[in-house]
Amino acid sequence: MIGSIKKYFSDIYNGVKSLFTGMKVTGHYVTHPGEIITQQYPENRDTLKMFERFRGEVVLIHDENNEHKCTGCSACELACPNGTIEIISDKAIDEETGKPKKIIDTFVYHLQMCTFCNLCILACPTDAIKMAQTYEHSVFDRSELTKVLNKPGSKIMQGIK
Amino acid sequence: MEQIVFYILASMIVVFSVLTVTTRKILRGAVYLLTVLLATAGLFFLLNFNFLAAVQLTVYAGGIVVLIIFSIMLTSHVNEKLESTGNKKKFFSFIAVLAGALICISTILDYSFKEKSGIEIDTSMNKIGKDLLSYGDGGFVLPFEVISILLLAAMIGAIVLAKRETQN
Amino acid sequence: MGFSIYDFSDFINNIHAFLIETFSPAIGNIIGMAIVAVCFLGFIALLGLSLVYIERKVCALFQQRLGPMRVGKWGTAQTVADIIKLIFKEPLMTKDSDKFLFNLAPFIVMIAPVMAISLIPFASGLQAVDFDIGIFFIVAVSSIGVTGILLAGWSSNNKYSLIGAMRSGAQIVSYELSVILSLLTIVVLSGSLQLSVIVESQREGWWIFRGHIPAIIAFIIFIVASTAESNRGPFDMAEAESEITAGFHTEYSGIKFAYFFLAEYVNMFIIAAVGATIFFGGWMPLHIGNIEFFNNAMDLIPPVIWFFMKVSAIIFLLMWFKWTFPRLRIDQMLTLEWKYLLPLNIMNILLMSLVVLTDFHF
Amino acid sequence: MEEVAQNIETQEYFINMGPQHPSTHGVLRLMLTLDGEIIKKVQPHLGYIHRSIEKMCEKDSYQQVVHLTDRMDYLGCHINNEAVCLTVEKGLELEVPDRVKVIRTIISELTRLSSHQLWWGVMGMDLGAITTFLYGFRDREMITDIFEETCGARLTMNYNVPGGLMFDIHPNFQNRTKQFLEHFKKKLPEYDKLLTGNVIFTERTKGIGYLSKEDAISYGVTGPSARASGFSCDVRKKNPYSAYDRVDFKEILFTEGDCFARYQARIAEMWESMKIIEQLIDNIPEGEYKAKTKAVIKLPPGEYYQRVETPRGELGVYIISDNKKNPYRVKFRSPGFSNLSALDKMARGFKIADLVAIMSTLDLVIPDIDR
Repeated sequence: MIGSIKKYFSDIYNGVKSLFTGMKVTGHYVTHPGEIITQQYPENRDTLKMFERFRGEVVLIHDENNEHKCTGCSACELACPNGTIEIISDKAIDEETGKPKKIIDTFVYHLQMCTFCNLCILACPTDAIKMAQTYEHSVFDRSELTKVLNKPGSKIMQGIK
Repeated sequence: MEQIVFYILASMIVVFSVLTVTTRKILRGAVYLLTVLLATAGLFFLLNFNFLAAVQLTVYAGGIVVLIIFSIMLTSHVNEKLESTGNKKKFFSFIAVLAGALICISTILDYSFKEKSGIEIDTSMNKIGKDLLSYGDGGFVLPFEVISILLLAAMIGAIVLAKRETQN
Repeated sequence: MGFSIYDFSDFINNIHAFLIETFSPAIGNIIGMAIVAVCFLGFIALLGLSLVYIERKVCALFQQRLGPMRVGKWGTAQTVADIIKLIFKEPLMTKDSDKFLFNLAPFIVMIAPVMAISLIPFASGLQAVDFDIGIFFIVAVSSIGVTGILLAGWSSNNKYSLIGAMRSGAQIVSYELSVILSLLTIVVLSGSLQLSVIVESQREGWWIFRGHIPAIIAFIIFIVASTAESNRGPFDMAEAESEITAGFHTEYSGIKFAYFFLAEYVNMFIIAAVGATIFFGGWMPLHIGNIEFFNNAMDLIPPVIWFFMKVSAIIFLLMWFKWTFPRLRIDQMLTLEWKYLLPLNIMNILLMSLVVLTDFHF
Repeated sequence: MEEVAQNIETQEYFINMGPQHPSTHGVLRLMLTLDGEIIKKVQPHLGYIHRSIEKMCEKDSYQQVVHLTDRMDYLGCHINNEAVCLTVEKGLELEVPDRVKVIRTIISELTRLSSHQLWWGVMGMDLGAITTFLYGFRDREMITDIFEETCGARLTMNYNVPGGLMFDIHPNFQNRTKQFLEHFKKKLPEYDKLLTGNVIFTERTKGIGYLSKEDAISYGVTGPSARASGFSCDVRKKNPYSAYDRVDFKEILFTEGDCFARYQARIAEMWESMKIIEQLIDNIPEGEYKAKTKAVIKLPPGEYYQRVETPRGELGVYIISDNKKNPYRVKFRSPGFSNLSALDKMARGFKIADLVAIMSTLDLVIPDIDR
């Protein structure tokens, strides 16, 4: 009898005590606004930098002479699990050897289908493509997500086979 | 001023009382009843019977109507409508209502209301509290305690009933 | 016309006299009532706006966030924007719902806090009605609100709403008991139900200090029980969004939903105001014994400020509860009431009566 | 009186919990048969997020299969990737470098930690304490940053390739991981203060959703949920893969089998995961990050099976190969599906509020169930 009464009151005491421990934790944070972790996103665009390995979208690397390294071998197209990359190639004559050679006409990239798995980059034998660190991909029109990666008038770099 | 308020409240009581018994949706009936009870509480306030008005609010509006609504919620569905009553039933209820009204009206007419009784009735909370627990003249301690015991018995009974069910 | 921020009774009386002199007594009274009504409606609207904002900011601080920051400086206009959004939202209704009751329910929920707020003494003389049954009246009208919740849940024609309404019915009806009893503890001490008298009786010191142990127990019980009665914090079983989506107001949208929201916040204010009035001396400044210097300094702060400081402190406490604790289960909540709070409460009243009889309080 | 009680008909009613419901954590539909608030029966209905991942695997090459598993149990995606890679490596009889094994183990444990942190937050939120949700995410953020720096993505990392890793770890990886461990060791006791010791929380979870050891075995429940019932089933101990055979850690076992035991099991697992990472983080062996594999992987004809321990339980990958560059059939034995099957057994007789607690202690991820 006395034991159960004692238990009744100790239950109350322990319960209230456990509640206060919890309140102490949240109370700590409310009195330490310096620990706030929120980043205000659009305002911090300038300082927000993605990690170099961050996979934002596939880009074809162009140098200052508007030249890229893509030979149009379509290894990336094969490696892609989703059919994100379509390479439309053209025939051209190699200036050095005079033999017919494959060059890319358009490098189509469907961003809306991309899962950013990085397999195309691994598959590329000439390191012509890479993942860019962009992250704001939302657009109002779906067709804007289908991109042509080779810039107009770009040529293949010398010595890439 | 007071008269205007009185007529507003009185007409509310009449209209909503009629609606309570004529509506075919049962929960609406309960809500109309709530309005009637609230208007009655308003009448008490008008008469300066503040305590009685508050009791009316707590017990009827807050307690009994909630209980009624609760039991309706448990038993009926939202788009259920009561069947409209038959003509025979209507006739007999009309007779009963008429009889009741006649009795009430005749009693009221018979009673000789005094113009204004000189004694001001003290309805302050202090007086009521002291009267409730005094055993002298005008004290209510005996009925108060009797009602307490009655309520206690009812509570124990409810607990016993509820407990038996869980054992089954 | 005398006006002082320390005592409003002259100011109010002067306005009253002026109205009655200018117009006939009847019309003067009606105009007076209209002014009071407009003041209160404005105050409630302001209260809803500011409390929603405060809640969001305080909650954000508890959770190491910033809270609303976009609309206005520090997001201060966020709630205004929200209200505008709610006004322009489509009022949806479920099939086969009882349209009359569905539309009526938000207003019934609103009635209770609007009636209760008129009894709160904001400062000396700044009180709309001063019934001698004060606390009893507040308790009585707040019991009407539950009807609205029940109606909302039932007329939505949604099983989740029905469960929510059922839960809140059981909850409010049982916790009302504890609220009343914990308030009675202080009534025993002050000897009156009238709010202005209770405030006046704390001129020497607040009841929570003078009533020591039983008063503190009563305050804890009051805070717990009134949190439960307002469907807030760890007792928000009626809406419990992770269990029954949003409980009784699942089907409400737009301005009708805003009514439920507003009612919740006004209720919270009333709880805090009643708590502050009963336990912390309402608008009474803090006085410590006979330290003249300190007491005079405290007297300089206007009573309205004192009142709102106490109210905000209690509101902050309520928010602290809400943003720290997990929700109880419905049967555990009833156990808490009937097994712990109620017996403690009754014992506490006995203890308080002993204290009063033996003059043991300060 | 008893006659009356018998004659009163009480009706059981159905209620649809989901597909859109705040606490099913996705598009799971539970058909509940209720008597008042008491649950009489739970019928899970699946398929709302079925994307036929297993079928899609059949047209993909083995490298491509890996990234699909990111989308199954998205909270333990590294471990899913690892499971596929281990199966393929088993088929190729390929021995991966030590460095790969250790890195895989560290990242697996980080994944487990991040998954459990999210689970803790969500569990608190399901029980009504919304603040825990934010705290869980706060600590998880540090891990996702580590992942982003090393693997290139925060959630669907796809860091494994058959034979090793996609690239070597980032130079900052070890430092950041150590920083995180230091931070989290301070924060994990806070978790205990907020929920574990809290009287409301213990009342809500103790004795709720009991699952006996026998039931756990017969329903195929695995992971922390089963270990809380006393069923020793940790694949990391029973069938060590990667570097688990060289680290010292305990298999967490509880015998109570209720929600609180499942909760405690996961909290204790977080401590164990930190222990494992601590042992390995300074001892990453030098070497290649990828074994040499052919560009087109063809598994010899046969059937291959590998199981791993994900945060939710045992994930089995079963591949049938017919010597082509893509698998003939792939089957995933996902932990969520089996764990869900015990829900009915656990929830009967409890209330709706308890069902929410039971579901969060099972830690369901719906895409893992539907695939």
